[in-house]
Amino acid sequence: METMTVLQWLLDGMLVLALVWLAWRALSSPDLFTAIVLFIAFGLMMALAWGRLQAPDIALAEAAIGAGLTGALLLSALARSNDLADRINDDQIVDTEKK
Amino acid sequence: MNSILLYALAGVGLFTLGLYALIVHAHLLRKILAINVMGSGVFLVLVSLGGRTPGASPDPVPHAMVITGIVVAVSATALALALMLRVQAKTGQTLLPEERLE
Amino acid sequence: MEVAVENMPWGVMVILLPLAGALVCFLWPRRSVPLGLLGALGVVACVTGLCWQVVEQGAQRYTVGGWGAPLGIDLYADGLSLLMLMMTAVVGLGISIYSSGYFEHKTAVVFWPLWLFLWTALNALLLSADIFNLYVTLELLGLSAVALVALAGGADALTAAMRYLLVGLLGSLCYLLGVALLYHSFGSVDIAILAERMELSPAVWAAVGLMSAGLLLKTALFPLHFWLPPAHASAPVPVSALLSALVVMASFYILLRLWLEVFPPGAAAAGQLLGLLGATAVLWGGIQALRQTRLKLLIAYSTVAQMGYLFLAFPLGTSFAWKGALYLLLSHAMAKAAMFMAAGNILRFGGHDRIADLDRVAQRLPLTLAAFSLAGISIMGLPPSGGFIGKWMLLDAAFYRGQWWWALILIMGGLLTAAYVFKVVGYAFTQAEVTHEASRVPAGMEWTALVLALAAVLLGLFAPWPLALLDIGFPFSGGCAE
Amino acid sequence: MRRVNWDSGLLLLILATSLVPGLVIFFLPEERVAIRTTLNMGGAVVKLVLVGVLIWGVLHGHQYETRLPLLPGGLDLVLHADAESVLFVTLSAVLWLVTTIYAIGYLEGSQHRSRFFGFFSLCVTATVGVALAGNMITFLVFYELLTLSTYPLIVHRGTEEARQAGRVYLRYTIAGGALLLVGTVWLYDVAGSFEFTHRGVVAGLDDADRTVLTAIFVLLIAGLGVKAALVPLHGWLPRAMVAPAPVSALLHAVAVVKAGAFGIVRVVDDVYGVEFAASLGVTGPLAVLAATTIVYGSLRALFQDNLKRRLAYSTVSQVSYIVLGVAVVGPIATVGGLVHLVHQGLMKITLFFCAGNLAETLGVHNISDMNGIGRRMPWTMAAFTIAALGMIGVPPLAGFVSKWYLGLGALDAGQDWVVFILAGSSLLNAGYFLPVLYATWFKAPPDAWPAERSYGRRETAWALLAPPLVTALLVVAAGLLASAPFSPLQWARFITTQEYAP
Repeated sequence: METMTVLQWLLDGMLVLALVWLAWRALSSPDLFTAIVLFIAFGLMMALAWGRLQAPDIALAEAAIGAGLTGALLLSALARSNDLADRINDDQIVDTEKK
Repeated sequence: MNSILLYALAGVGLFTLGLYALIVHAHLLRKILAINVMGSGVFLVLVSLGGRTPGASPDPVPHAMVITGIVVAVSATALALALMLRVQAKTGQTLLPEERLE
Repeated sequence: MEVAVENMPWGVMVILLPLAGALVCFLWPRRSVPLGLLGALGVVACVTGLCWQVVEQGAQRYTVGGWGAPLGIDLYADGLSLLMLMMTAVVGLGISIYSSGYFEHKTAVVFWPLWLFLWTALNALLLSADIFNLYVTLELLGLSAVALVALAGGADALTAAMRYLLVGLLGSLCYLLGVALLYHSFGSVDIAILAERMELSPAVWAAVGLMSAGLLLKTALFPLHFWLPPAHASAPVPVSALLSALVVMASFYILLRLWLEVFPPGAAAAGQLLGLLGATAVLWGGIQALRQTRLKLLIAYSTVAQMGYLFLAFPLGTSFAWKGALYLLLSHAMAKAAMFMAAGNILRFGGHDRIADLDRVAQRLPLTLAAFSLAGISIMGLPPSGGFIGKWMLLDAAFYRGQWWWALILIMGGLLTAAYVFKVVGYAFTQAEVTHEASRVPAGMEWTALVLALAAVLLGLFAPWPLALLDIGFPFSGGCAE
Repeated sequence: MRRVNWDSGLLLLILATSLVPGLVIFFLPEERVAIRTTLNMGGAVVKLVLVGVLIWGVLHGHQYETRLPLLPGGLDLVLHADAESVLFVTLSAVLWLVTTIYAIGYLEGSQHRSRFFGFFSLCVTATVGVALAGNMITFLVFYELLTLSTYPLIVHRGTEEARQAGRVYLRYTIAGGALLLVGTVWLYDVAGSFEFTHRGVVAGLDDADRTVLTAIFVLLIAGLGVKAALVPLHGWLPRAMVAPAPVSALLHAVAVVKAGAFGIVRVVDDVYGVEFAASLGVTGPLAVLAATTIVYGSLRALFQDNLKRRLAYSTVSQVSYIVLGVAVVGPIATVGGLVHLVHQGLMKITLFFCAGNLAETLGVHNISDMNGIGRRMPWTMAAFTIAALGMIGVPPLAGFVSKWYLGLGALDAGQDWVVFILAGSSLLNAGYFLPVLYATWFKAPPDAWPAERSYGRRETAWALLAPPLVTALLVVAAGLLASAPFSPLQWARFITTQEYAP
């Protein structure tokens, strides 16, 4: 029983630390793509945490929506944003060449 | 001190972390991530503090609330991303212009 | 027939009807204008039915989905929510009629479903009986409002919408964290149950602080108002009108309900602080409005100032003061909607809203200018307008409580308002000629603005009835403090 | 029962006779002259008839009162006809009819006439409402409506000068209205009621803080003093004379300054009660303020060359006679003040009509251009002369009656200094009117007038000439027939016996 509790504490502690660390990295890493990947990892870790909190229903929702759907949205938005930025840059280059 | 409280504290920590990032970072995508992290923090607090008597069968009400919250959060994220792309298309930037002097 | 009217779940209809309208408009975009107008009329009819029901039978509680509290969703309609619903219905109908002439087909297709969806969220918010439902509806309201602001499409509008969205999300997350703490403390989110179980603890204080901060951010109370003027000024005109008239009021409504019913009493110091912020907002918003060179920005800053008035009721705290603030809120909604519509007409007619050049425009639109002036009378708080009644009640409460300095703020705010309203109205009386090709303004758009403005003024002559309505149900039924 | 309904409806009808035509006129196209004139004149005539009915009713002991609950807790809008209201209502109804005729003639062919007459009618509605108000809040409602409806009239011409005058007017009156509002709310909080009664509600408060009551009095008088043009709150009045002549006439004789003066009468007599106000020690300073205004206005008038400006400063001075009469505290002085409410209106409206005629017909605005003008426009200048002599206080004209009663009243109340003020003021009146009269009648006319318009054999248009002649006749009649029944003097006595009834 004792070891179980200690193990559980260890597990919970690791999980919580991992959550905070992932969130911190996701919000501060210089590269946006890395940030999003870290955020998806954060979402999956959240799903684990929900499991530990005896909330399998939320764990499912978090994995599917919080990590999956949101992650997909973020990635596609980043891709389109980069496209846009490239196009704007090209326009600017064309502009300067014209001058 | 039990593990439930640990998660609640983590939730508060995530909320604060997100709030800090929301204020500090200029890039819109980063702000959207920050909002999502804040949301996750709130959800953690809601569920971990919701089951008030540890060990008893989990309270379904916070679960329903959090699932609703996750759906709302993803809708908000989708809207925010769409808006960010339109801002970028119009202004060429993924930042909000500094507040003009009011 | 009568039985049918009596037993109709009008409160549920009030939410379902605009939702159905939004869906129908989305599915048949070609017919969105007539369908949308029909939906608006339907909502007005349902609100009338609800009004009849509440007046006849007292406050109503509907259980949706059949689970009952705590798991199911409960709707609750008392005098306060009814009055708000009715005001929303009147202003909403006005905005619908105005919009039918305002938007081109391409935008209208997007506008109508969003607007009816916003109306759904707002009605649901006003009928919500628990603080989590309030969160969901507040969020839906905010999201649809942001989408509507973005409809204008310009760089200004898009950045304003983005900022509005981020601020709104931040506000609702703060609120939600407070909800979590309250649920932790009392095991329920139902307002009535919370009110019963309320007792003080650090967690409750944290919840009060978080929820208030979130809602103040959304209500744009000084100094959290920075996001409002750009968003309200750069949106399409009908959207500006509905933001300033309806959306801002929603978060104030939640704050009021929580403050009156849930939050522990004895928050006197907090009340004084809110009053102080409100007073600053009144003066700051007024001065900023006076300094603006664009009409829509002027009106938007005026909203900041007018929201400030509402918070003067917090330090006073008598039921007379609360009712006064609510009456100000009602008349402000109508007057401000009318004002934005008038500005929209001027914008369309003259192609610009630069205040310095209004002399070439204002004179050619007498109906619109009359609407602006009448709305201005109510916002200034001159008799016999609804704004006057609200101010009178607040003034009376201020003297009654011996806190005369709030009276001073009310008066100074009124003078500032008069200054910026007449700054605009004065341009009607010039001899300037129209120097450019003006575009026609549909009569419906002019008349809608005028009728709403007139309603705001006449509201002052019919105060006893709405005030009596407020006594139905909880917040004000327990004995008047005065 | 039916009689009661009719009685309460009468006051609403009197309001409606100018409100409804006014609202309809707003929507009339510019060229519908016939309909507009019919509405204007019809409204004015019907109002006069209804006021006649009202006088008959009041004399026969009918109670006229209409109530509309404004807020729960006994805060009502009250229309109420007592003797003082009747005095003011009659004055407004008569002068409105005359001014309407004049305005129709004066504005013929100019722009924005529908707008003008719409606001003109609203302005009269507000004045009548001020007269009929039965408590402070009703008074306040109409007082503010008066501000709002006169502003468009003042800026009507749309010139930069007019708009500047309008801005100044608003600054003064809106601020004044705010003070009045604060005073009213505070009064309501202290007294719990502010119905106008003969002895005053405040007089019945035994335990109220006298400092608070004094503060409220100061607020109320300051708010009302703006419109009554008490020094130093008079700054807007001389500027406002850029308005068209009929507006100036209405502003100076009936509507705005009179509303202020009437309000002061109401506050002193019917809210505080004369005797209580005296015991509070507020009437003395008020009398001094009024006296200062009288002298100051007359002094400033001396140095104005622009005729309308001179008349405007004369108004500043003359309106304070009313305030003085009330503030001296004594039945006879009160009679003098009240009767001057009517007399000053008759005289000043005549003077402004005449000034308008000179400007409209000959383009003469300045006194230095008026040499020999009496030969070109004898009828107009005859009316002007009568009114000016009345202002100076020459017997047996109306102004003499006012000053006589004011002087007697001051002696009766033991305030002899007032007599010196009156004498000095009369001298100054003579000082600024007699040179004008001399120049018009005895100096040689110039070869050409600045901007002459021809009206055939008549000196000016009929609609412009008849009104001043009628009002000048009234000036004479009010003086000559002062002791006849129903004269303004008798009515003022009737009011005073009620105020000072033992």
